[in-house]
Amino acid sequence: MTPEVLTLSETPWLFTGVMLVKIVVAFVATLLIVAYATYAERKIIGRMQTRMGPNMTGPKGLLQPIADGLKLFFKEDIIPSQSHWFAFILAPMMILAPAFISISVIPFGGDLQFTYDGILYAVPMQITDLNIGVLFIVAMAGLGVYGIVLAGLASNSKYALLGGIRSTAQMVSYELAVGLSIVVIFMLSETLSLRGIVAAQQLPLWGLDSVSFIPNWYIFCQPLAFGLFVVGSMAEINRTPFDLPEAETELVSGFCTEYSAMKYALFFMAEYANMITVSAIATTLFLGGWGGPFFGWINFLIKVFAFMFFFIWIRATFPRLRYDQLMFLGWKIMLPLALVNIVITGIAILLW
Amino acid sequence: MAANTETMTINMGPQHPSTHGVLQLILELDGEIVVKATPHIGFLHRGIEKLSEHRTYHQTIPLTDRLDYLAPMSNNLGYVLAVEKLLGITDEIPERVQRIRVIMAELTRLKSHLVWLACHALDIGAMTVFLYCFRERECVTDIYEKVSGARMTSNYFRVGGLADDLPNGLEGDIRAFAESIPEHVEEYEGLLTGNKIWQKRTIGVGEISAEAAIDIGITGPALRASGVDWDLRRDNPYSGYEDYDFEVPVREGCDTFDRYKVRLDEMRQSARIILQALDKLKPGPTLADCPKIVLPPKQEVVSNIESLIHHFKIVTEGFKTEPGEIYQGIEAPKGELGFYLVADGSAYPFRMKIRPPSFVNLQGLPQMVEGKLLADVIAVIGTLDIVLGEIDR
Amino acid sequence: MGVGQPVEAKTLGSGFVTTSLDKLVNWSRASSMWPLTFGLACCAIEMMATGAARFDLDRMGILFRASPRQADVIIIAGTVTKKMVPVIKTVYEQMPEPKYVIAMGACASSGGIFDTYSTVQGVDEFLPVDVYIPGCPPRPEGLLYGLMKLQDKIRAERNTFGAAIGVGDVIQNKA
Amino acid sequence: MSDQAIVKKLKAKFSSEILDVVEFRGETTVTVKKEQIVDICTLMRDDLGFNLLCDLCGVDYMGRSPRFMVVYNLYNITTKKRIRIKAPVEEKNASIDTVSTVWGTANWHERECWDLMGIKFNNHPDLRRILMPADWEGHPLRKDYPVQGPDREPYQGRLS
Amino acid sequence: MLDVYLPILVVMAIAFAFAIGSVVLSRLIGVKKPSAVKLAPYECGMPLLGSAQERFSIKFYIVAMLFILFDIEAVFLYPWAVMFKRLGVFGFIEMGVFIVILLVGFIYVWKKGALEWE
Repeated sequence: MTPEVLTLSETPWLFTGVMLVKIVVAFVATLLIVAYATYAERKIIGRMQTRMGPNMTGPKGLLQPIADGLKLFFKEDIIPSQSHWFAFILAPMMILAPAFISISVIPFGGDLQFTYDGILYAVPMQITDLNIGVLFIVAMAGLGVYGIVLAGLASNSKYALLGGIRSTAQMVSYELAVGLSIVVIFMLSETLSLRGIVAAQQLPLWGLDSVSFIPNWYIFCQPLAFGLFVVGSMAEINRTPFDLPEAETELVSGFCTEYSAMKYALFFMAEYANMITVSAIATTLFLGGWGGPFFGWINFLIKVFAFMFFFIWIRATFPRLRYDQLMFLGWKIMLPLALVNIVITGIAILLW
Repeated sequence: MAANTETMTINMGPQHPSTHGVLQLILELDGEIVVKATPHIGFLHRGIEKLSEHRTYHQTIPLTDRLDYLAPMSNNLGYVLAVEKLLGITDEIPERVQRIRVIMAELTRLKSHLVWLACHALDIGAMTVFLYCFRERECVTDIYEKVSGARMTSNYFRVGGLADDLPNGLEGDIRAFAESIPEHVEEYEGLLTGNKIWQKRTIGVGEISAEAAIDIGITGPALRASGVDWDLRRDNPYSGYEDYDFEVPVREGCDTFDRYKVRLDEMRQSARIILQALDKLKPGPTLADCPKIVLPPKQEVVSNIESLIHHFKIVTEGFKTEPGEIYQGIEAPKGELGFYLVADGSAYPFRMKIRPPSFVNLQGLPQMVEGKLLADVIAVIGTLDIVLGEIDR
Repeated sequence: MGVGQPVEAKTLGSGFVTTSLDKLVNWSRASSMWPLTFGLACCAIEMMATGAARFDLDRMGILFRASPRQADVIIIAGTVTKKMVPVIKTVYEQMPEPKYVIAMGACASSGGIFDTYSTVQGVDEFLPVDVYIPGCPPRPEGLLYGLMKLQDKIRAERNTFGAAIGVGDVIQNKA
Repeated sequence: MSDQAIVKKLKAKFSSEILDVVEFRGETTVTVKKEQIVDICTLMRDDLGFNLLCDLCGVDYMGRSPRFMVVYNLYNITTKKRIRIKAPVEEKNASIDTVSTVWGTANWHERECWDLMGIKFNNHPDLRRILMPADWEGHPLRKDYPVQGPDREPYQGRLS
Repeated sequence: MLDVYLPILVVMAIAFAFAIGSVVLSRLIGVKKPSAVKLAPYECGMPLLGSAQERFSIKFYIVAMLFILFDIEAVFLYPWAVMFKRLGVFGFIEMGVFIVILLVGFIYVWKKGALEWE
């Protein structure tokens, strides 16, 4: 018996209910991961630096993110008098919301099946399967830039302005490289739907049955694109070594210099939410999404966490790039490489 | 591109994470490029020179601890040597004292360079090196503590000798630490030297030619990285530095990377000197035989009335010197640390002028950063290794 | 408050709910004190050492923040000179409420050995200091103890929730 | 070149300018008149190789005339020799020519000397206060300036 | 159509509600003691030197302009990439021409020095 797909027109209530459950689960899970990503980062970096990290707030310091959040919630909220107050308040929202919205098109796992009223339904573990999912994510990443620009301009502080402008230039430059580096994925998978891309990666490697134990993850046939994507997305989410916009030692706190209390917390959360989003996209595009030895979403989470660990590890190791070097890398190395990669992939596909 | 743009003036410091204390820089920026940099100092001016005119010679030693607070014993050494020169007892310092002073001065150099590397790396964004360096610095502070009772402000040297002998078993600790230094330096180099980003951030940044450096008066590792082979420990030896076999690292690159390499090489050489000094360390007195100047042994003070009176007189009145003036320079971790003392025959310095290396080195900052990017300012401040305590005094 | 009639402060009362909320707020503030990265002199180096590997302030949830807007505590670590006073005042003023001051070391507490024309004889001449830490410079253990004393002080505050929602002021209790 | 030879050379060129030559603990101090200090310093740098100005400072001999002394501690990086030049400066209209044209180092040293000692340096490119706040009154290192500042009652409970 | 986009709308609503809610709540809660100094821009505790709202260096605008140019062209590649296998050699050559034109523009910009930040 083939399972039915839920639609709004035929089973409106069931559809809405399932949708809300999925959204709430995804949202809460993301929030929890965001909160504990901060904790994990402090712990992991602490271990790498021969110290312990938070361990006194709650058992093993597990309540640390909650204490931080609560404290920021009860702090005084300062809106500088010379700032543009509306843009000043809008900025943190503009940076956090897109990060969460991007989650909605990412597939966490295969189909869940359940019976209701004697009919078997299949529910994809994804909030919605947009057929232009990748475009949607790129668009959301583009929206995130506004948050930072607004923060920089609205604060009316020179450090914030410098940070805002730096990060705008950086984000747009790397968005280009990232956008071009993933074109090859669409050439191979012939779809823009993230679910379709994952499905295409479940086949054996290069269509060869002799190596069928290796999945056709795009990291194997497109290592260059993968490298460009990871480096570019690190720059897009302002992680070390590309954390110039908030480079503490240069610009105090960069674009969030003037932000206090919950608004600052939103920036803080957005950084980690973006990290999760980027890890999830990289997992989906290059590492075969939920495919793997375990049950669907567990595979997915393992890969996402591995990516986040990698980002944290990089942060503990590398110094920071300088602005001109960063732009050089983005425009003069990554952009041409991505273009060349497209051409080579095109030729390879035609000859295959 | 010839674009007509306005400049933006920005305040960096005194409260800023990377100005190493309370330095204020006023930067004129065109985009990210520094058009003009003006350092403003004096936010930590505590009046040490004035205060020393109201302290006896011995009471001034604790003040010198707080000059370059990353290298307190070097300051002690410079001051003590200056007073000894003023008194004319330079040749009467016992050998053991000389050796221990050298060991402590070199440990201090290591301590200072460790904090420098920590802050420099942190400024450029490598936060792990910061913690590794502080881990090693704790070893030096432990030695400091065993020797003098304080982790930072040691106040250990005395005019004519030392406050006390080394405690039992400390020589082994120092030896173990000195032997571990090359290994640790390798570790830092492994994290930084070969790192492409580190190289990009430091090579060709903050260049200053040898002529310009001498004109400005830059001394120490910063001058040696510009190709001038000059080290006071070798060229105008004091405290018996002529007995030790060590190299003076010199590099020609004139940039931040070479200053970094010179300091790391110096750390290796310091470890060598410490080991040699430990080998040559023999038991002996820790105070010169100058009863008018040094305090009598504690045992005699409690048993002999003459010694007690003597002790009392030196402590309350201090010792007197001949009128005259001397200048004593030593190779402190940051460059030439000079003490110019004018004596009028009383128990107080008539005028004490300190020549702090950081004060002079900082003067080179505008030359080194103008026309460069904002991020280079941070790298250059780090590489100059300034300490506001001695700049402002 | 004077010796005579104690003035009845405006509070949310001391019912179970309000005191529990106060405790929650106090707990979060005490567990997440972010000091400003602000060193003046020698003590700043010991402050850095306290944050570094052996003592590790991060264990207590203490992160150094570079911008006063995100800081809760200002540690005056070192000698305060007359030239520096306006800067410290401004930076302190720009911190959001609630904010605390730690005077670290002899100089910040009393001027220390620098009894001269250019130094301020104790930062308490113009800032409300919560904790004084003696020493020149204090050992890292001293700073840790000072921070723990500040935590005790924060935990003993009353009506913190009430003050947050605009009813009355925070009442300081003896720790 | 020994110190005597250096002094000899200096005397040959500026015989009328040299007031005194003192040797103490192996260090030579040459006291010169302040009028031609720039020429003397240029000679020291160019002909005698004293390319490093280690230190420049003022000393206040209050009660003596001339009251101030500006001290130049020089170093020759090639021969590793030190020498000291001093120039007396009157209390009234205390000023001397700048040597910041000879050694760049002198710039900040002279600013400091002006700030703390109140000696003016003619033709200095940027003579402002350096350590004290710009609106500070008085020159703290002068002997008649109280340690604790003019506006504070001195603490009575201590000896020093 | 609505099947696919309704969840996104709901997520958007929730995300913005969360962001707005937390900001507004924290604005309501929390002691407020504003003062002129506190509300002034932060500049390391020193008096301000000029305004932050001056005209900024033109180089940053150039980056933005270049981004728009190249990004539009990059987005062009997306539909082509999806249909690539079906378009075959013809599609490849066509897009090759497009990429060459893009590259010519890119090299022009490079040579003109718009990509220099020193």
